[in-house]
Amino acid sequence: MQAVADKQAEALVVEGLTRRFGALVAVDDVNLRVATGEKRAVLGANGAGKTTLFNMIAGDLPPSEGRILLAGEDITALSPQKRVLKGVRRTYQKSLVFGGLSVRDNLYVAVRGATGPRLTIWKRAEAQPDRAETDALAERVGLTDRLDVMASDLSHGEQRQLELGMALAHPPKLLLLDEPAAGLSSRERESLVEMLANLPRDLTLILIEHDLDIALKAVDYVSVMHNGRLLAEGTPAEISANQEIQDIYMGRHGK
Amino acid sequence: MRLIIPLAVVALVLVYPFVVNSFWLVQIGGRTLGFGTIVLSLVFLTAYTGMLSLAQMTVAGIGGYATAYFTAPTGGVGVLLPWPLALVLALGLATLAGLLIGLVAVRTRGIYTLMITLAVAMAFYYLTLQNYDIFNGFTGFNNADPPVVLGLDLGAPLPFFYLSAILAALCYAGVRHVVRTPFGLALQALRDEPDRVRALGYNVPLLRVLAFGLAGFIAGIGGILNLWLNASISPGSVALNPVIDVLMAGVLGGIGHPAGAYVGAFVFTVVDNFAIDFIARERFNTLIGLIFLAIVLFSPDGLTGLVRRVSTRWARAGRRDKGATRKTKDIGK
Amino acid sequence: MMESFAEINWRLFAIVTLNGLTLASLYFIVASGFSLIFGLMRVVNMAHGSLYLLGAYVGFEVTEATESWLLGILAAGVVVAAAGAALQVSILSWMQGQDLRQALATIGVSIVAADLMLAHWGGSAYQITLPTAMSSFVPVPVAGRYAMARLMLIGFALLIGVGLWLMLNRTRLGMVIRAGVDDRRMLEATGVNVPLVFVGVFAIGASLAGMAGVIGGTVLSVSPGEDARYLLSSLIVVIVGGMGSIPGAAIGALLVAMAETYGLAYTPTYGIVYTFAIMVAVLAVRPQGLLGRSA
Amino acid sequence: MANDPLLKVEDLHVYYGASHVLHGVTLEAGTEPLSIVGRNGMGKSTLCQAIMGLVPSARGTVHLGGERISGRRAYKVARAGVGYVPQGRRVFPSLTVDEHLRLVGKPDGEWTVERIYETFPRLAERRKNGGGALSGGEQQMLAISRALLLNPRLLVMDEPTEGLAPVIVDHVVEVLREIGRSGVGLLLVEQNLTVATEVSERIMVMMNGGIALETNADALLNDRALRNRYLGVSAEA
Amino acid sequence: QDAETITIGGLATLEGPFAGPGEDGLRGVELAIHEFGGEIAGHPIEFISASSDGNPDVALESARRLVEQDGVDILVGPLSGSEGIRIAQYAKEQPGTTFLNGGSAAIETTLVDPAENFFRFNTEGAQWTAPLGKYVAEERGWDNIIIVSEDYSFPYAQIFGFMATYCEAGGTVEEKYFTPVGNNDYSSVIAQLPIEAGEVDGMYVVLGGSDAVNFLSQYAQMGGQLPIVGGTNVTDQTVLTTQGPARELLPGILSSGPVSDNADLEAWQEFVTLYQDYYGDEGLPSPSLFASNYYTNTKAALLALQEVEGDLSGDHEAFNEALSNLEFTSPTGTVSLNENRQATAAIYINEVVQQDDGSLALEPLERIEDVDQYLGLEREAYMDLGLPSRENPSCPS
Ligand SMILES: Nc1ncnc2c1ncn2[C@@H]1O[C@H](COP(=O)(O)OP(=O)(O)OP(=O)(O)O)[C@@H](O)[C@H]1O
Ligand SMILES: Nc1ncnc2c1ncn2[C@@H]1O[C@H](COP(=O)(O)OP(=O)(O)OP(=O)(O)O)[C@@H](O)[C@H]1O
Ligand SMILES: [Mg+2]
Ligand SMILES: [Mg+2]
Repeated sequence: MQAVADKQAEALVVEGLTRRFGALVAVDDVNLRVATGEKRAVLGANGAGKTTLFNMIAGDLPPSEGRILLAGEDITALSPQKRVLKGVRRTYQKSLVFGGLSVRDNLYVAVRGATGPRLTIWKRAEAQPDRAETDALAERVGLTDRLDVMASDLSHGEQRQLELGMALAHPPKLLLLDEPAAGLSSRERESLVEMLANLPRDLTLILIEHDLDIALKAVDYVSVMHNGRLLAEGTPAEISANQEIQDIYMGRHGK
Repeated sequence: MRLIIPLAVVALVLVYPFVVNSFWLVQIGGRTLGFGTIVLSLVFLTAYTGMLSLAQMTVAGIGGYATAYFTAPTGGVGVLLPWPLALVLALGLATLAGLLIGLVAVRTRGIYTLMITLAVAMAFYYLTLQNYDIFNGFTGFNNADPPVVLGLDLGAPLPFFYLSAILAALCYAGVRHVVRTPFGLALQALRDEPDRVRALGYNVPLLRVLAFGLAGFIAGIGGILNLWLNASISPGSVALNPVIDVLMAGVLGGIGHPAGAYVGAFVFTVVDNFAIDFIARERFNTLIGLIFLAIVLFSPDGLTGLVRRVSTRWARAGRRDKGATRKTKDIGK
Repeated sequence: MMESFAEINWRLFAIVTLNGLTLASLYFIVASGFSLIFGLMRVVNMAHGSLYLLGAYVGFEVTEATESWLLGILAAGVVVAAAGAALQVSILSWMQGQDLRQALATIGVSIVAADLMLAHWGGSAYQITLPTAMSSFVPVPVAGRYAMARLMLIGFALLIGVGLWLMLNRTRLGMVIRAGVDDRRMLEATGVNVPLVFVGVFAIGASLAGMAGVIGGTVLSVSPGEDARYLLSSLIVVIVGGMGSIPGAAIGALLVAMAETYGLAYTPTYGIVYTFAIMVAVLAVRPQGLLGRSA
Repeated sequence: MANDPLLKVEDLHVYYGASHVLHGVTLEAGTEPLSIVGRNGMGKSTLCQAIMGLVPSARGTVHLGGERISGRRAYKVARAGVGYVPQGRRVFPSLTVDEHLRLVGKPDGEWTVERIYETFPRLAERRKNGGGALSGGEQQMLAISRALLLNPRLLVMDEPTEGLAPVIVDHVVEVLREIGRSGVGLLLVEQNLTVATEVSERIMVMMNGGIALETNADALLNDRALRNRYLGVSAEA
Repeated sequence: QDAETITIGGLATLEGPFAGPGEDGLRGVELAIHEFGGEIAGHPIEFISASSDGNPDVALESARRLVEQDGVDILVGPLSGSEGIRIAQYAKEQPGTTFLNGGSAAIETTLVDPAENFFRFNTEGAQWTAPLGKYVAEERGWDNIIIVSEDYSFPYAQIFGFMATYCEAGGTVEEKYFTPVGNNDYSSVIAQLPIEAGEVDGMYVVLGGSDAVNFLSQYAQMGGQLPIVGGTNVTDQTVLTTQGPARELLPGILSSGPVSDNADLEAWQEFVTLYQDYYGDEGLPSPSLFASNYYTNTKAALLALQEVEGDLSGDHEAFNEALSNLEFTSPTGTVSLNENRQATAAIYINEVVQQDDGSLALEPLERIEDVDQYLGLEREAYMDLGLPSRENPSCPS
């Protein structure tokens, strides 16, 4: 009973999550407990298994073992789109934007997917009430003046911004960001930091980020992965003080 | 300003019957509209969902065969029904066929979709050819004339033309509308990045199948018009040639824009009918082939694309026609 | 009576099976070239059938002139390879990576080609004279005796199949082609002369079609319309087997040919429908074909 | 000729359809490394691609050690001695790590497959993985290696450290410095100013499709006003 | 005074597998017009042609083009069976135009409520083969055969005609093997066929063009020796001009049809000389069945025009009247029409022989006069047979 209760308090619980690719164990028996509203970073060397972990939480990859609980409910078997409706959103490490659509339509598809009826064919998008949400989104990721550009014509960094915008549509409960800062220029990084700082309190964030200035600033708690295993957890301060982690991951940066 | 072209087209369609002879009215005009509607269903699928289906003529054929089966039984094959019921059934079957083909093709991508639909088309062709109980085999159905409604014979050149025009207009408007609705946008998104669409909360297979169903419905309308145009249907109507013709017409007109469907159908019909006059009787197919090749080579997005690029040189030309070519280019990625 | 029946049926079954095998070999030879081009360069060469037909006609002319079947098949191989290369350079290379456009362009080419060949060789059927060595019978268990010529087909198929497999999996060329299909511009940026490679591949694929034409024209016959037939059969074979997989093409060819021959022998009415039904079924379950790499 | 600069870009203009993206870029680089920084969408990648001959340039020329390479096909540019690390990795999904390396690698020359595996042990572990089945960072390492194996005279790198873990970034910085010392030219596009400044003394800032400023490492690091003006970084950062 | 031009439209398959026959058919039309000096009673004759690919839809499209766009007064065509049925049906919509058949030989065209303004001066598929059935039963003494045929309406008609007389004469058919159109590997069918005569006396093969070549050479390849008689197409020009080993298999094969290359009928000789003089080596070595059929129908039109001095007033009233009663000498002998405007004419039983110049030709064995639409039966008796199909007729052993 008690267990159930405090499970509910936790936005995300991952138990014994494992994913194998042939012989390789990309994610190896990982346990996570992320409280509602917590901002959490997942750090780790390249190939540590971070993205694979995301893929399993978002439902893009079925786990080999283990289970995933969202606000106490087991979603391990749920399809990706079902999870989206439950408030799980993610960005991809490699931008996946809809090249043939304008930035606004890209964002609108995201808004629509997250909310109500997806198959409406009676009213045009322009006439839909929720159309306005796109402006707010563009504002947040700084694409306001690119709204009518074809996404395929955006530069790499601009596409990263759009990628982020799509994940923010219709406030998510659990937001998974896979290296949001990658490819962003210093200016855009700043606004990213700002954006992260202003995320709603009740929104739970899990952040993969190699830019430690951002990662360590933006979160309350850090989990470090190595070779698929959970290596250490702690506050940003503890983590950057940890010698081992400095050696295998942070390098000179930690010092 | 933006209304000029549509109005011009409407005006043209209205006066057209009074300036041309019955051949241009029915065989060129009527065919452009009926056949064009079949092409439209292909353009819709290709341009907005990135799925190229060669089975659209087949779906149209199913609509046509059904109509014939229920309105013009031949040699003991068929059941005579009141025409409204017959048409409803025909369109229903066409849509169903579309959905089924979609179901079969749903997991394939790009060029594979092209192939699996081609296979479906050929399978259906041989079925009609060999089966006598439902399709009346090689002979097919003859004397399948349009109904007479309140004394108005829809088979007569003028009524038939306007009937075709109205139906075509509805289909065209329908497509233009749908692609701007949330559903339509989702289809286009899916054309570009299916995985991302799924991660945004959409049911990708469902979207795909529904798109095929809608295309099936449109093709069905075109198929019925096509049947009425020839007053007959036979395996020849769903053989490899007509199947390819739909594709050719689409490409001529521009597979990136619904208007291309009718432009293409028109040009294709005219070339098909008159190429023989431009060149020695025996070799006119070479001419047709060359024209087609030239279009593919020099205007990947067909005649409409050509027009659009020329007319919008000054304004955002770069982007727009990039968008258009993208649509065709991305197929098979 | 009863056992005589059984006997007859076994003989029939054996022969039909042999027919299936030999037809499969022919399909495989045609399709292997198609698979090479379609599978590795993502070029859907709708003119493959035309290349087949051209090869057959050239082969016929040369064989008649020189009375040597070998020269015939060689000439066909060379001429058609050249034709293929020309096609790639003059048309397809301009739209590399746009597979729909390429498919359409080659449809245009095939229309023109068919018409010109009709103009030159007319509508009558041509048959290429067999080397006398091949035009004999060999005793076969159960089946009784069987035509040497058809058995030779199997030999050819094995030869070509193994050759291609080695080329693709044991040479650098194979890697280059696969990379080029993934990201042609990037491959170029690593210093590979991609256009040249592609022309080469296309020429090889085309010459396979050409030689297949000669073989087909010998065992069966050629006439206008064969181009469409072999294009279709190749499409099905490659799709069923999986793009670019030579073993796949072999399996595909077997499936299709067997369905066709058994269908014709035991259920003539719907035989052809089955072959297409097979393809639909396979793709519905395995969209990338039986042995295709999932893209 | 000896006195020709390794890389010479003159008045380079590039259009995408109607949008004018590069407005006459002019720059020279010798064997000492050169970094280019700038906000998103300013034309950095376009410049790299134009040098590689991956996008057509409407006007202007590019010379490599005196020999003109603009207007040539990409493979000729590469053979002339330009190694390219594209933005977004662009590894070949259907080739394994090992095949990638053997595809470009030559037995002789500075960089050999073995040396790559020593430099990036992670790749050695993933040897048999398909390019598509690599983690982002692993792909990035592979992309860098692919360029190194050409043993180029000039390396054009478009944000090569994107997605790399800090330790690996440090490592790559080491490698780049070494390359710089070994007399190979280096054109580095970077968002990570630390990396840019550590690798090269000379820095250029791109703005709206042109070179807005040429400066040096510590100016960029220390002059906040400058950073603010050209990179839009808020003054108090 | 110069009277207004009369336009004749020629419709034939200039595309696809039947392109060869189609071209030769149109040669027939031109030849006839040429023979009349290009004018009738002061009316210059203009000739326009249109193409089809054997598909009824396309044939209709081209027919409409000729009639409604080019306003031809007389249309000659089309070439193939199902096209013919479709055009005859279209004729009813166009009473102002006179339609003459081209090469099409489907039974239904002139049997199932025929159009008033559609005339066929050539005999059809069943008429062509009727005499052969009788012949093999009586002359060859065959009483049990097998049939190998393509699986569509024209072969059905040919089998229909053949069996009508063959079964009448007491023969039985052990088995019918139908193969889908355009199949080219017959080995699996062949595997089921007897190798030499025994229970079965012979084999009736109804395959068109290259399919015939494929079947014959594959049957030989498998060592088959059963005596073969063929449908009309088995020995048409496409087959006789075959290049390669298959040629050796053709001599000796029997078939029946309206023409015979070596018939010492002077009407035919004249036609051949006319054809060869006019076309030289542009045309085929000798005119094909289609050339002769198109020629016959066109000539009929021109003769009737001559009779009415080019008067086409009142929906061709006089002209159509004249056509209905016309009787003239076609290349294959005297032709007349019955009440369905369907020709009654002579049919040959031919054997393929090798000429001195190496080319293959049809040598007449017998000439049967006045074969009519009802195959010599009473109209009722004939009607009772019903329409041809896979199963009908049937006389199993
Ligand atoms: N589809 C796959 N098949 C085989 N191995 C895979 C596959 N996807 C990932 N891997 C391997 O699993 C390991 C973890 O990959 P993952 O993408 O999770 O790493 P990551 O922590 O995200 O690294 P990075 O920080 O570089 O993105 C890597 O070594 C990768 O090679
Ligand atoms: N294919 C394209 N078609 C049209 N416009 C394009 C295309 N690619 C880039 N652009 C535009 O050109 C400009 C420069 O793009 P580029 O990729 O060179 O910028 P960048 O400096 O590399 O940006 P980033 O740092 O985000 O990579 C951008 O405004 C972009 O929108
Ligand atoms: Mg990752
Ligand atoms: Mg860039």
